[in-house]
Amino acid sequence: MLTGGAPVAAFALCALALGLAAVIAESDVRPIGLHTGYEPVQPVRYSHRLHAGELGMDCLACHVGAETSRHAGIPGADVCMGCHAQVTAGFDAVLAEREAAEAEGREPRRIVSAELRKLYDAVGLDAELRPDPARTPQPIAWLRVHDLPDFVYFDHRPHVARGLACQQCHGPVQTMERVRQFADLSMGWCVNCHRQSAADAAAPGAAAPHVSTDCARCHF
Amino acid sequence: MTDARHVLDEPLIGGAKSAADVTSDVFAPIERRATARWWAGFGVAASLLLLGVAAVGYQVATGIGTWGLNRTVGWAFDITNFVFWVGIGHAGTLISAVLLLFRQKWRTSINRAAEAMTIFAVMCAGIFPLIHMGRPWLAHWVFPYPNLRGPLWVNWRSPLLWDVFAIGTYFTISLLFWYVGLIPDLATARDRARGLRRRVLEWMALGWDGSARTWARHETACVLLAALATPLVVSVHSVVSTDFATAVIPGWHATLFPPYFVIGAVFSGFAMVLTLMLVARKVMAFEDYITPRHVGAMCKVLVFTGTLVALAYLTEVFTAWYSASPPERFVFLNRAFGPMAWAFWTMVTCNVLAPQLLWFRRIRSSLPAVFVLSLVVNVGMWFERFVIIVTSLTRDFVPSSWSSYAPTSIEIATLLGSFGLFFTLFLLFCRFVPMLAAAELKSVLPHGAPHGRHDDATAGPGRNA
Amino acid sequence: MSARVQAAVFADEGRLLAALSDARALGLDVVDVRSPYPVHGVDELLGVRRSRLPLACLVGGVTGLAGALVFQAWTSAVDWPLDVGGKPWNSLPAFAPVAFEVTVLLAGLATVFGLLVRSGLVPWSARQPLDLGATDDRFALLFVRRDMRASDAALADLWSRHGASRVVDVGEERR
Amino acid sequence: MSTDALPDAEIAVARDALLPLQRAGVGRRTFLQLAGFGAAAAVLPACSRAPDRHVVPRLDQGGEPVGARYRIATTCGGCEARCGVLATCRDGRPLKLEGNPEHALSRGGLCAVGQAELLGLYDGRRADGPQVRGRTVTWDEADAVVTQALREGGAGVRLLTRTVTSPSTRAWIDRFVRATGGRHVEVDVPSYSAALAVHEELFGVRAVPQIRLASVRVVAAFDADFLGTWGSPVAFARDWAESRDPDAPTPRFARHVQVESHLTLSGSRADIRIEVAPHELRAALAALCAALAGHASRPAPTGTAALAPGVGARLHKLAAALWAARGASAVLCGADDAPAQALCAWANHLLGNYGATVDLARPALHARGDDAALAQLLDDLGEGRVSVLIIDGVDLAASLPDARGVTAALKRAALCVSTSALEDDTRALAHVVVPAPHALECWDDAEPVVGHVSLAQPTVPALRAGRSLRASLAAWLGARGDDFALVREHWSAELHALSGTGAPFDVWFDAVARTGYVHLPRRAAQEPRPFDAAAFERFVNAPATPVPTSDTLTLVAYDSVALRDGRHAQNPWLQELPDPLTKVVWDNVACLAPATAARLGVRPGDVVRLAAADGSSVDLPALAQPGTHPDVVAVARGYGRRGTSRFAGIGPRWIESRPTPGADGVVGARVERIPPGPVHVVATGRATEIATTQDHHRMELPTHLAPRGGAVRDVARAVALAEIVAKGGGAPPHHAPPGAELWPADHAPRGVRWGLTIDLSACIGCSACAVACQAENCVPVVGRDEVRRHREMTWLRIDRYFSGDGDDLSVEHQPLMCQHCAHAPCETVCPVLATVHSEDGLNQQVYNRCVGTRYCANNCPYKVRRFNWFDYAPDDDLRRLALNPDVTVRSRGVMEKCTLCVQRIAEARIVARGAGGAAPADGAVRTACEESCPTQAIRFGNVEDPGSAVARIARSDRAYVVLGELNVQPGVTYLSRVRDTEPQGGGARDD
Repeated sequence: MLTGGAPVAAFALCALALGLAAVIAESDVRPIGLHTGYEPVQPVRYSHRLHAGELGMDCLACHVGAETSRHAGIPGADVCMGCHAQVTAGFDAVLAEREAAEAEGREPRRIVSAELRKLYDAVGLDAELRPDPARTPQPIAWLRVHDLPDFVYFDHRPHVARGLACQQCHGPVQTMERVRQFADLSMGWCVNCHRQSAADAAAPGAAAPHVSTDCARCHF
Repeated sequence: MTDARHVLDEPLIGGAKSAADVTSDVFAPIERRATARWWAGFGVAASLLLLGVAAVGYQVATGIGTWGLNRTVGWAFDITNFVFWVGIGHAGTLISAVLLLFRQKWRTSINRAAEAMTIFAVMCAGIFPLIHMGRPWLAHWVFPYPNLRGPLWVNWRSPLLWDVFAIGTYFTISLLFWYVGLIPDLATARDRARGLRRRVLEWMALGWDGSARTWARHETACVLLAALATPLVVSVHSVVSTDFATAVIPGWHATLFPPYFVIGAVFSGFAMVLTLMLVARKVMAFEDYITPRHVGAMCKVLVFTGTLVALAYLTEVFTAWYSASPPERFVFLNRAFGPMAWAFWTMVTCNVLAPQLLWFRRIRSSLPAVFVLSLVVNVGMWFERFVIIVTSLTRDFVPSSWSSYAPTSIEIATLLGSFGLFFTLFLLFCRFVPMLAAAELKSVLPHGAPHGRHDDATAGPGRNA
Repeated sequence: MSARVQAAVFADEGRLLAALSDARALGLDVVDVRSPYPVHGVDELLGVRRSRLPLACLVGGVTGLAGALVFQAWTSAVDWPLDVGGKPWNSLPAFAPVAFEVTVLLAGLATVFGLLVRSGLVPWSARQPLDLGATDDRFALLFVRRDMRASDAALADLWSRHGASRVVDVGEERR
Repeated sequence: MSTDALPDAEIAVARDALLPLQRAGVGRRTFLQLAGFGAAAAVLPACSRAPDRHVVPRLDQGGEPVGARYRIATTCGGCEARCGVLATCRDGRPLKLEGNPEHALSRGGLCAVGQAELLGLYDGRRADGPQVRGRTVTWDEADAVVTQALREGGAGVRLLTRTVTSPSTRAWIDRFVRATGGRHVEVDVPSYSAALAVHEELFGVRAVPQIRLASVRVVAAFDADFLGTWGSPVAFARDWAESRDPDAPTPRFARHVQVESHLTLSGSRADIRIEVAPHELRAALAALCAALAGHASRPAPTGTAALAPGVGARLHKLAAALWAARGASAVLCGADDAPAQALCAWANHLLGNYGATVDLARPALHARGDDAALAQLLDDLGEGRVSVLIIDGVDLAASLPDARGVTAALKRAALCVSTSALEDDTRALAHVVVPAPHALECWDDAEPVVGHVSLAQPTVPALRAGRSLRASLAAWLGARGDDFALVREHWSAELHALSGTGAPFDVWFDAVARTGYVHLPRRAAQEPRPFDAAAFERFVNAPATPVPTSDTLTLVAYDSVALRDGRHAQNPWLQELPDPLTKVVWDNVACLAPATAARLGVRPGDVVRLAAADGSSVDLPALAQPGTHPDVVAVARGYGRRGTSRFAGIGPRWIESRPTPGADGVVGARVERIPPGPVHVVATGRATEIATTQDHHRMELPTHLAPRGGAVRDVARAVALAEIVAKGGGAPPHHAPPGAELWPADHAPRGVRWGLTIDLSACIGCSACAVACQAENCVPVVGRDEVRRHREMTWLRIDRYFSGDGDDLSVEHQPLMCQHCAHAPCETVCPVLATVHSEDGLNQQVYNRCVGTRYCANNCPYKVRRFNWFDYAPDDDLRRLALNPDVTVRSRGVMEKCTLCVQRIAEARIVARGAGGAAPADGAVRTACEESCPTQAIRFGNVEDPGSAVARIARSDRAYVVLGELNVQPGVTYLSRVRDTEPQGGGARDD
């Protein structure tokens, strides 16, 4: 039996109860976006590793909206077709066909990869990559990876203008075959970065504009 | 000496009971089968409770719009009921704690039931702040727990948050106080029981064995809890009153409110205790324990607190007049002569005029009259909160937004449901828990040793041999 | 080896107190008294120390007060200061009600938990209640015969002199 | 696990929601065009941790970023005033309409109707494609039916339109009439026919003169609600406000005298208001003319009749003021009564206003209807002389009294073609429906005043298959071409030359398309003939109007500010817009003078029957409305329309809810059913509860409740002009300086505090701001029952207070929204920090944090907070497209209120920072209410910047804050209304 331990026991119990309540109550934030690691299978096996990593394309080349609009945007098929009107398959496959054709002494045939065929189907091109009036163009329904709750207003422009790297929030996309949710996108994650930036901006000699943690920066 | 005391004073318990009599009297109702009257009462109460559950379910599923509120009147039945029930609870604490501290032994017949009433009333009260929320499923946001929002805490400046802590503490302390006092009686019940009932009671009685050491700590704990509960009960209704007193709305914005609300709460609580006791006395055959002396004492409390309430009403009006603030003055003119004057005059009649009848001994000693008056006071005190909340809101500063209020069927059903909950719990309490504090009653039996007078007791061992 | 505990049962508190007083004079080791309500005078005769529950209550209360004040001030003024109606970051007067309530809450909880823990009042309590009628209307004096000069006869005389209704063996002493 | 079921996700979003579009049955093609960037929630079974949400990028984005906003200049189609509009669009659809500041007439203002046009676009009930006898057909099939009938119809072809303001359409109508040999009949509701006839006879110009109010010093309006519904209210309101500047060093303040039979918006703003019954109007004008003649030492133009005591004297004062302001005054007359119009013209002629403030050389073209032609058409119809009747824009069957037999007559046309896209009484009789597109989805042009031309262009791909009258006529004449081609062709052929520009057509046209407006200086002016005195004699000697007998009242059917003639009856924003004067929504009422109502024993809400002499009658709830002449019962037109039965399902439904339409299944009662004039008014014994947003109409407290010294709540303040003049241009300050600060200065100013100034002197109560706010901020429509329960959701309300009665009636309009108090009482009481203050002085409301205790609303002294009592779903899923994607849609259980358009502040800040600036420049952020205000009464800006416009305005001596004694330190500053209540030349105040 405890001697003089009554208060200790009492507080231990209280703390336990409060902690338990907190854990239960905290479950309410889970549904709104703590989906770190979410990595859905996309309708087209598009590789960010290849495009942004190996080929070194700039993020803003395709996600044009990040500088000029709230939304970075998913590029339309017209953006893809900018390159893929010419590039219809992986380099290895084209090389193999060229070698095969040389070996067989014929003109190399056009090789169309299965994934890019989905793109051509979407824009309504036939086997010869000519517009086919019989086909109805059908946009590609991608799956959204980084998705904020609807009551949050997020605007890419000020973040890009401030010089934040895309990777800071989206992670090393250039290494991802399939895009994966990097940050937890919780409110605390946003707020704590804003706080840090506010402190940085308030430091003597800082040129960056003031960063606010006002509710109405994001919620209206 | 003891005899002299008994000559001077009516005995607290009638019928020359022995300790064993007390035990069998107190435990008989919970050990025999329920009476038809109990079933009838329980049926009515449970039906009301079901009605309330249905109404609340419909309201939560559909929207607060199923209440008669509007852009001007954001609170009406909900917070009226909340304040009403919190007030009802106050007499229980007062009887159990304050009277304990003042060594008022007549409390022993009524303290258990009064404490139970407190707990049930606070439960009824607690439902209203919860369901009055537009999104009650997010009610846990009023608690300051660590979270992933930054973390985002709560607004410690909001009286509604104070309410959370006040009501939470009040409920917890009341429950602990009640249960601690109940343990010895649960042990008695345990020792009288067999089978499953005994198993359950063994668990609930926490191994109580009547050891002198435990009794000593038990008494200390009770006194400490009473000492804590006394300022607590004052703070709770003071905090509830700050919901209004800290607001800018004329008719709410009054520094008088904390004492005014506390005294009103005691007033309404004693009325409710009287109502319940007078019924329980008859139904549970406790005439020997709840004697006219108890009723008389409570009537005196009622007339005293009722007069204080009347004083508060007058002070409120005087303050408004003396403030020379036109909106403040208007709100009282509007209460008395505006479109909701009927509610105001109902309040005055029930709370100020009716209790004055209790100055007359003949009325005090007529149990039916007291019963009716206690009901009248209950009604009046409900209207007091309604008048304060609704009439003040309907007509505040900007005349364009003046509005009116009428309850919907859902609100009325919810109010009835809260009574259903209260009486359902109370009837279950009567059925399953010793309704009188048996151990304490035994200690105040005429042959028992008065507290601190063990000389007397040791001097007369053969008195009742 | 542990001694057997026996109980002498009385019908009222007066006999119990007298018997207790005489038993102690005889040098009997009275280990406990069981009664349906607290019998005053027993504590002194048994040598029960003053309860330290008030201390637990105080510690709980002080912790609650300090904790609530510090926590409120920290959340409102330090961790995330928010402009609420133009009020100062540290709105101390507004923190008083919650501080008070938490004080009372923790003081009360400490008291009750102190009582329960110190008295071993837990639902799973190992103590088997003795059927002595001490929760009804009987008063029992529990004693252990140990190194006692008094004879069995003296003891029997003591019980009969004070009108004990019965004397029973209630089991081994638990220490 | 479904996010949809979870609390946070309940705050559903307008942002990029395409799901509703699909539900609304928008075609796949349209869907893709709209789908700049959309996400459709598709909740899959628990195979992945996150709920999968699809995002469907448009196939061809053309490098356009998704979600960027742009503005398209176009023209409002809400009425014939045809104000300039800038449509704010995003992702291929308009989200908000603003006035076009480039438009020389409306100059950036846009009225409530114009604002609500947006919702008219997103109307799922608009017809999709042509119908023949109720069957949806192809355009070719419909055209075949019509052209066949036209070929056979010959001279029996009739084209009935409302006044055509589009020059290109008019050109095609001319061609059509020439080709078919038929006739074109124009009609206005209400009619301006008498004014047209008078000006034709007196001056040889069949037109309504254009009134230039900006430079007048005295304006006298006789039954002409020029600030509300008469003529071109937005342009008039702007001019009117400009003519009244009390803050100028020497106040320039045009006196406004209104002579009217019931309270109108203009009457509510008049300095002096004179009540006359409709039958006395001619006599009043005659008295005025006689007094003017006296000043001019000329014989009175006509004999004068008796007037109510006092009226004559006031008219004499008016005449003196007008005479003193010769050439800088205006007499307006809105009565469709030729003698009255003739007297008005005579007065203006005598005062030398023609050519100065009253312009007949370049007149207004917004009203050209001819009642005689309409009567002829009805005759022709009745006698079976009409083979093909094409009706455009007029609900004739609903607009004329039943006794005129319009329904029967219309049935006699061999082929009746309607262009109405929405169900109405006339379309129900048509054989062929060729639905017109919405004004926001087609090319169009407008010339409401000679030389002022604006271009309308589509802001969205057509949501419903429609074709304008112009394109239909062209098609029926065999000239294929869409509206773009037809408009462009007309502009190329006709207007380019009139513009005086040296630029080639393409360049010029593109420039006009960008600005939306062009002035055509070379548009030929019609030189009016000299005043024809003989013709004047003919007019003034016309028979007198019938005088009501002692047991009858005169029925005045007027246009309400919201529904006008009823063409907006199917627009829920306008139906729920509180009438600026009665504050009634979703209903029209019989307005009676309080004395008359008392005499008849009628209480507000009692249903009265208005029975005309011809036996027709209409039942309406009565309302005691100050400002109504005791002999008048005034009822708003445009209600009781067939199409409003669609609103049966609007608003939340629960066990005690009641439907929005009345017992007849439609909203309100069609007062047009009975002829205006004498009616018997009798109580039916029934009563209804009128849905109003305001129960108490006076700042004076009820006398039996008024404490001594506090009988009036002076929330909307007024000051006499004389007081300002006496002080040399400054009224005494109303507000005491703020008191000492109790608290430590924890919240140091950061240099930005957003705030509003509202000039009650300029505010006319037109409610454009209220609808603009509703459109900008996704404020739901809640239905009649909810408003009856005082649960309207409008963030910006306009309080209307009466004081006095009869001729002494004074009316105040006060727009009230969240005051963004620095010491906000609402913030302190919220337990969960859902409403807190921002660094830039905004009172923020965080919907997703709100648990809905309503404590904040209780503690708001201004009662501007609004609670979502239910989920308020729109009546039509297509309406969701009107939701602003930058504003959260609030779910039930959440508090909301004015945010000072924080989304606009955010946008401006992001743009300003992107451009390297620190904060938006003054004027870079404009709230929706400010931007819409025709009189610029509302201004928004940084009150802490001493150079900002709002800070300048707030330094006015007229400035005060509402309930300043509470020291809540509001961010909204009001300027007292100034009223010129006394005769010129000084003297005591008489208010």
